[in-house]
Amino acid sequence: MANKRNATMNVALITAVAAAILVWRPTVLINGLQSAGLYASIAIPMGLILGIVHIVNLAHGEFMMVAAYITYMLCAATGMDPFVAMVPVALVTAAFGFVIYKLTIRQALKAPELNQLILTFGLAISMTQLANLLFTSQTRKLSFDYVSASLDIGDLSFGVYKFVYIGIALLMIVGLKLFLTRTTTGKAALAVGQNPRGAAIVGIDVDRTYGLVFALASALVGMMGAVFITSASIFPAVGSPYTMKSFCLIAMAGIGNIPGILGASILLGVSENILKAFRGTRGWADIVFFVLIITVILGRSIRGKKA
Amino acid sequence: MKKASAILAILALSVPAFAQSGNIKIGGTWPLGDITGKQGSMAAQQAVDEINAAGGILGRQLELIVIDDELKADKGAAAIEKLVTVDNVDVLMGGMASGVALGQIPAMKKYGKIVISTGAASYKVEEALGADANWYFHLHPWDYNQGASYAQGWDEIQKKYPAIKIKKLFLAYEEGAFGKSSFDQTKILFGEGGRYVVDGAPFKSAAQGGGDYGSMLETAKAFKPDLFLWAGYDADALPMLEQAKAMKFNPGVYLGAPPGWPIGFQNSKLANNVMLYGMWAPSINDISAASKKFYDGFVAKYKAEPATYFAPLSYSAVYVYADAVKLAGTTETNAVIKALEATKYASPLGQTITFTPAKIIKHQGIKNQKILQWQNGRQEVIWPFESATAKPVYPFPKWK
Amino acid sequence: MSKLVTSGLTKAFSGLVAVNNVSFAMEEGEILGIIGPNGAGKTTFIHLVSGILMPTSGTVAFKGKDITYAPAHMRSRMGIARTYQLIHPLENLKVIENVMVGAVFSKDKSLREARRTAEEICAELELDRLERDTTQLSIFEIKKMEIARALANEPEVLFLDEVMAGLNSDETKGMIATVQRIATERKLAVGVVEHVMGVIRELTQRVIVLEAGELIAEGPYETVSKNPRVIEAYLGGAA
Amino acid sequence: MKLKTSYLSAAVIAAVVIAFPAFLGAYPLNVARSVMTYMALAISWDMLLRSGQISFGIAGLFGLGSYASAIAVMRGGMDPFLSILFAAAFAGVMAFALGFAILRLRAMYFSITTLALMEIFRIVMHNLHDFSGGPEGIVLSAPIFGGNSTALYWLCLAGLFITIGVSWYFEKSKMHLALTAIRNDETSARSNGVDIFRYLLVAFVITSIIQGMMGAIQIQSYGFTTPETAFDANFTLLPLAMALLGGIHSTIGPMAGAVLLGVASEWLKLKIPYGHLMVYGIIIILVILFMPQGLVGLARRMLRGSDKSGRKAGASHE
Amino acid sequence: MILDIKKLETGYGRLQVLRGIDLSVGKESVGLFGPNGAGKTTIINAVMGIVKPWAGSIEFEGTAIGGKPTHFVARAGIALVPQERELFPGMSVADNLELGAAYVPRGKPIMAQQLEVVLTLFPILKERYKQLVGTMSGGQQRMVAIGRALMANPALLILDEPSLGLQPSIVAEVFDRLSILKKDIAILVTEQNVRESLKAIDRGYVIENGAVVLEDTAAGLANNPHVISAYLGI
Repeated sequence: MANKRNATMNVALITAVAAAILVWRPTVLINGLQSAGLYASIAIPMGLILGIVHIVNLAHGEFMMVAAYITYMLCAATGMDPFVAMVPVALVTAAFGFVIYKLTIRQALKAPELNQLILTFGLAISMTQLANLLFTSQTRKLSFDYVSASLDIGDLSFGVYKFVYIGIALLMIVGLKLFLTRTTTGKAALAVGQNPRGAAIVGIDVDRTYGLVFALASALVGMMGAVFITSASIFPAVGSPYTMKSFCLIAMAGIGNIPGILGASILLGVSENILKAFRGTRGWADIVFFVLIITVILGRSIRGKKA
Repeated sequence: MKKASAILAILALSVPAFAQSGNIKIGGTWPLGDITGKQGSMAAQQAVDEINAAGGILGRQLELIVIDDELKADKGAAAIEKLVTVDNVDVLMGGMASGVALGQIPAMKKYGKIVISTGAASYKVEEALGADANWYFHLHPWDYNQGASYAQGWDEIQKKYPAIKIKKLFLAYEEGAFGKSSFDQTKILFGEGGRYVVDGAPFKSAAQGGGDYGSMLETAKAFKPDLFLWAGYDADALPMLEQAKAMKFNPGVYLGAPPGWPIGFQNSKLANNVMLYGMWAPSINDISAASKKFYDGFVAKYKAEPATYFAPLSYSAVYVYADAVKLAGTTETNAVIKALEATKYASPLGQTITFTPAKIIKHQGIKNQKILQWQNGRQEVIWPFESATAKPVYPFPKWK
Repeated sequence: MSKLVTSGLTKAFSGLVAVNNVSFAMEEGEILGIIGPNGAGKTTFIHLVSGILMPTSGTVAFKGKDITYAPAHMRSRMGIARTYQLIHPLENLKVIENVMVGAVFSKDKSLREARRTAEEICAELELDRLERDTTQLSIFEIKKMEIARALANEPEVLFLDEVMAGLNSDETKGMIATVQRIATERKLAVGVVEHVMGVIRELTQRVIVLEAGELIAEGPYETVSKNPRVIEAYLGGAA
Repeated sequence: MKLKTSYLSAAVIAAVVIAFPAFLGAYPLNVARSVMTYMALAISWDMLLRSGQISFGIAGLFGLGSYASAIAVMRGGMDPFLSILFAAAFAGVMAFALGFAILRLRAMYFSITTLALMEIFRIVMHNLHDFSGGPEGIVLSAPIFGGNSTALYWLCLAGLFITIGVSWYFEKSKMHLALTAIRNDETSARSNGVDIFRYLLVAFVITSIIQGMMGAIQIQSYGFTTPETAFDANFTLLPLAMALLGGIHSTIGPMAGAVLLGVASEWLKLKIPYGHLMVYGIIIILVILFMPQGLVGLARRMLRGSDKSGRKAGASHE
Repeated sequence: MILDIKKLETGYGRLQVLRGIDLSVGKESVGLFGPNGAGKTTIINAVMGIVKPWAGSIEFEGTAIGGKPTHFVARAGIALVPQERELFPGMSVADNLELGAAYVPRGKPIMAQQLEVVLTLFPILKERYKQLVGTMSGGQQRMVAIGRALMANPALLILDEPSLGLQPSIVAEVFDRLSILKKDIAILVTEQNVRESLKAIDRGYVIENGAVVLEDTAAGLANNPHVISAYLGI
């Protein structure tokens, strides 16, 4: 009961704040939501892995980078649109993710967390550097007219294309929700995430499930990599900043809370853009993120202590 | 610790000067993981091979030893130590980032070897060098040189083409050291005497995980600039254009100053008539035999097009040094410094390199930059007029 | 004066009351049995008096001083020591170091003094080869080590949470004798949680029985074990 | 008896290392400095790890030390050598203040918070143009000791010796018992009188002092810094990788790891100019996969291999 | 024989827990008794593939299962109700039950039928069908765990301390249910609550210090002074 009332209050509060921002500076909300969509759709696959396999994959951004290069080559060679290419690319990255899991991650599952962390750090370096050798650091970008799609409201003109990322994030959330709650395999994955020992007891092959989840998350991040190249340039180091960002967003949302990742991203995207809206504070926009994380984590620990 | 010392000792021994004595040794440090350093080092090797094929210098062969500076000051400094003390090189070359150069300068000062620098534009590097560093030959223009030459360029362009009217200038600069110093220099050199009204805003480059230019473009659009200039990286080039178009931001001149351009930039519909600052483009082949020779040689040797002016610049560095040794008749430092001071090298950059004093240091090579424009898939030089390959197209076309 | 007194001690975890209004006292030199079926709240009760958990209500007093909210490390310094139901060896420390921990931090001894104390206590408990890793110890040895560590705190009140569990009958016999000896020699008040009733009968002078968090009986084992409520709690249903 | 020999060999090694400049050139000394810097950071990180707390904020305190030292010299005209001590103290005071908030956190939440703090320091230095030089950083008039390789080497070595000394003290004193007890079992530690927060705070402050000191030594040795160099994420990740590859929870492990990775990176760079970083990444992967206990663990297992402790073959637990 | 264990030795790390266990379960209900730490749970863990046997053999319906992974054992037809319940706390009763059968060939085809059986056996689970398991009381969770195991339609049901943490009234209920079940399934159960469990079993073993010290029928055990003294000391 109290929970429900709280939730209603929160929704009302958020709506009010959003409306206030919309009236004050519409672009803050627009830009904020657009970057939030991008953050969230990159972070969600990582959240899936963290929630079920309980591994922090420091090479997450690099998986996206690899997918982006595959997409680039495919599209440059065939003239295919990335939104079409994302299907074959997702298949390739799923296989890639599965192989990486089998060859490396799996061996470190029983090792302490730190070993896993450094292992994926090594993977990240190797993948970036391999891309650098194959493609050099020179950036690549395909151009598509739809990326500049624009909308005029009064005096205001703004790009609408990047809203596609919010759509992708929502699709991922809904898709994962359906998968995890409606299919047997999905339920099994969720069960493994919650209690691997209990899962094995009922006959679920935990190792296979981990591999599957890894492949699924790689497919999702692969799709994201494919779409990423529509609006962004790619280069070997393009993925790495997103790894930390994703990790922090997941921590902010709380592990296992996939819809929460979108919430955290929106909070972050909008707050960043509020700072960017003022000249004097523009350079400080990056700090929002880290201050938010610390606040959320400390707040949660204090609340946890009280409970 | 014992192990450490043993390994260090082996390390020191196991990097033998795999050189027959008699070779003239050039030590180069570039960031090999970056396209600029990679191609810079490759072009330097190309020059070395060309000179050796033509019989070398003073009957001796040139030898290039390259070490990756990894864009890190400490690695760059260690590389200098190794090149000087282990490899006993005759000259040091290379460089790209100012941050690495700052780390290398103490070591360079210690040894006083001749340095022909192909990078490091920050005035802080010049300050760190001081007036006594007569062994330091700086090919790349300083940041203030670049700013001044652009100001001069736009003055001249407006005089020659009265249709072009530039009064308000907006500089979008990436948040890092490169963007910040560009902004500072532009403000000073364009702002003086009230010739131009300058404003600017920082943005987070896509190269650093940014790539969202919305709020910056909004500020720019509100300013209604005649010239919109952005100082960022190649990763920003197309996304910024796309977002500018989406926001219907349409300045009279759209000009970029990244160190390089993305592969296939010209294939974008948005690219045509974008202007750029730079030092070299393949179009210079039309007006410079040296450029053509360099270009053809590079493509033949590496099956790739030079994508950055650091390639011809590094190529030039080798020739500048080779010419000086030839003139001096020895590799002895003081004699070569004298000879270098008399350098007159018709470089592939479309201009003759000579060394003249800069604000602090005595030996500054190139002092101006070029203003170019993407025209039908090619970077054409439009200023300085003596090396121009095309006329400017103005204004930047309205978005369709 | 009683060593340790609780009054109305209650602990609730989000609705579930694990310990409910327990009042009792422990005297110097006595060995008190704390019994009750699984889940009756015995371990939670020890957590409350040793400061690992803070009570929802009620008080704990040690030698007349209120310590209801004193942190665990302070209680250990005052003289309340305990062992754990699930063995808690500090597995990255050697046996001797495990024991030293108690002396070093509770009694602020230097490492040298603490080592001497630890060696003495280990000798007393017949625990040898003290430079071993804890992974090389048998259950019996680990239990002795945990008692030794608790004794190194030089406590006045000691709680032993299922120290006999997992021991064979000879080991159990030895352990009973040891506990009795240390209680007498050190004038300790000892609280013992055990499942094996033979042990309780032999070891304790008095028991308290907890069921579903409540204290349902108190007195000598012989009396308590005939209490119908206790039998019902243990054997389930009407026996 | 055994102790005496180990003291003796330590003294001999120390003497040899101090005498390095007599028979090594400037280049190996330079490489050694880099290895030693990372080594000190790796050891200091491990010191806190012995309590179970995983810090991702090494680069933050390193950078903070760099800036404290540089700004003290540039703005306050402080003697460069003194500024190193000042920076160390400054990092310690910051850690003390921050510790009250963040040492209540555990596991991943502690790690992320230290990481976030590092980023905050970096962004602050990046944006305080007038105070810290902004993105272009700070250039000092000259490196300390006029950039003399031998003196710089000794300075760095001194920093490392202090670190090793403190780490050794951590291993031999009450700190060892306290930190290990906290790592193994906080509950048990508490009921044996360990004031957990106090010991965590001490460890956090001391390791932060070391990290700040090494940062100050670094800036004074190179004479300049920027936010991106001072707060480079590699100052966090490499020490972590080194400690892990060498073997954690000891002084010798991080030292071995730092030598392995430090020397490997330099050697690879000379052998494979284009692509050495990829090989470096692969080395990290392989070592983690095949030497999960690190070099020290491997060595220990090899030593133990000779006297099988009588366990059945089947006993090898996963 | 459904389960046949011969000379089983195993333990954790360096610590040996089982020192040669011989034990078998036919189409009957078998109890395992003994003090804490005697090795009862370790026997179960070895059967389920949670710990690997060091020596000896474990056969299930004639197939060697010693050292096979847990999910393999589960799919072969052994269902376990662990002491710690090992449920999926963030999932509903319905999902927990479904997962009990979904991966077991014997259970999957007759899932609907088994669900009916389980919900009849534990009506409370029908009421709480959509509730998250993590929010239920310990006793209810125990029922979910038993229900989940039954969903697999196992040939052998193993229960590790099924009455742990339960109210006496519920314990009685659980054992009532078990005595119904044993008509159809082989059951292996460890229990501290000897008197209740003796009602539900046919035969029992007493384990002490990793070895079988006594084996007898339920009636034999009930009258055995050794058993009584071990538990109550009366």
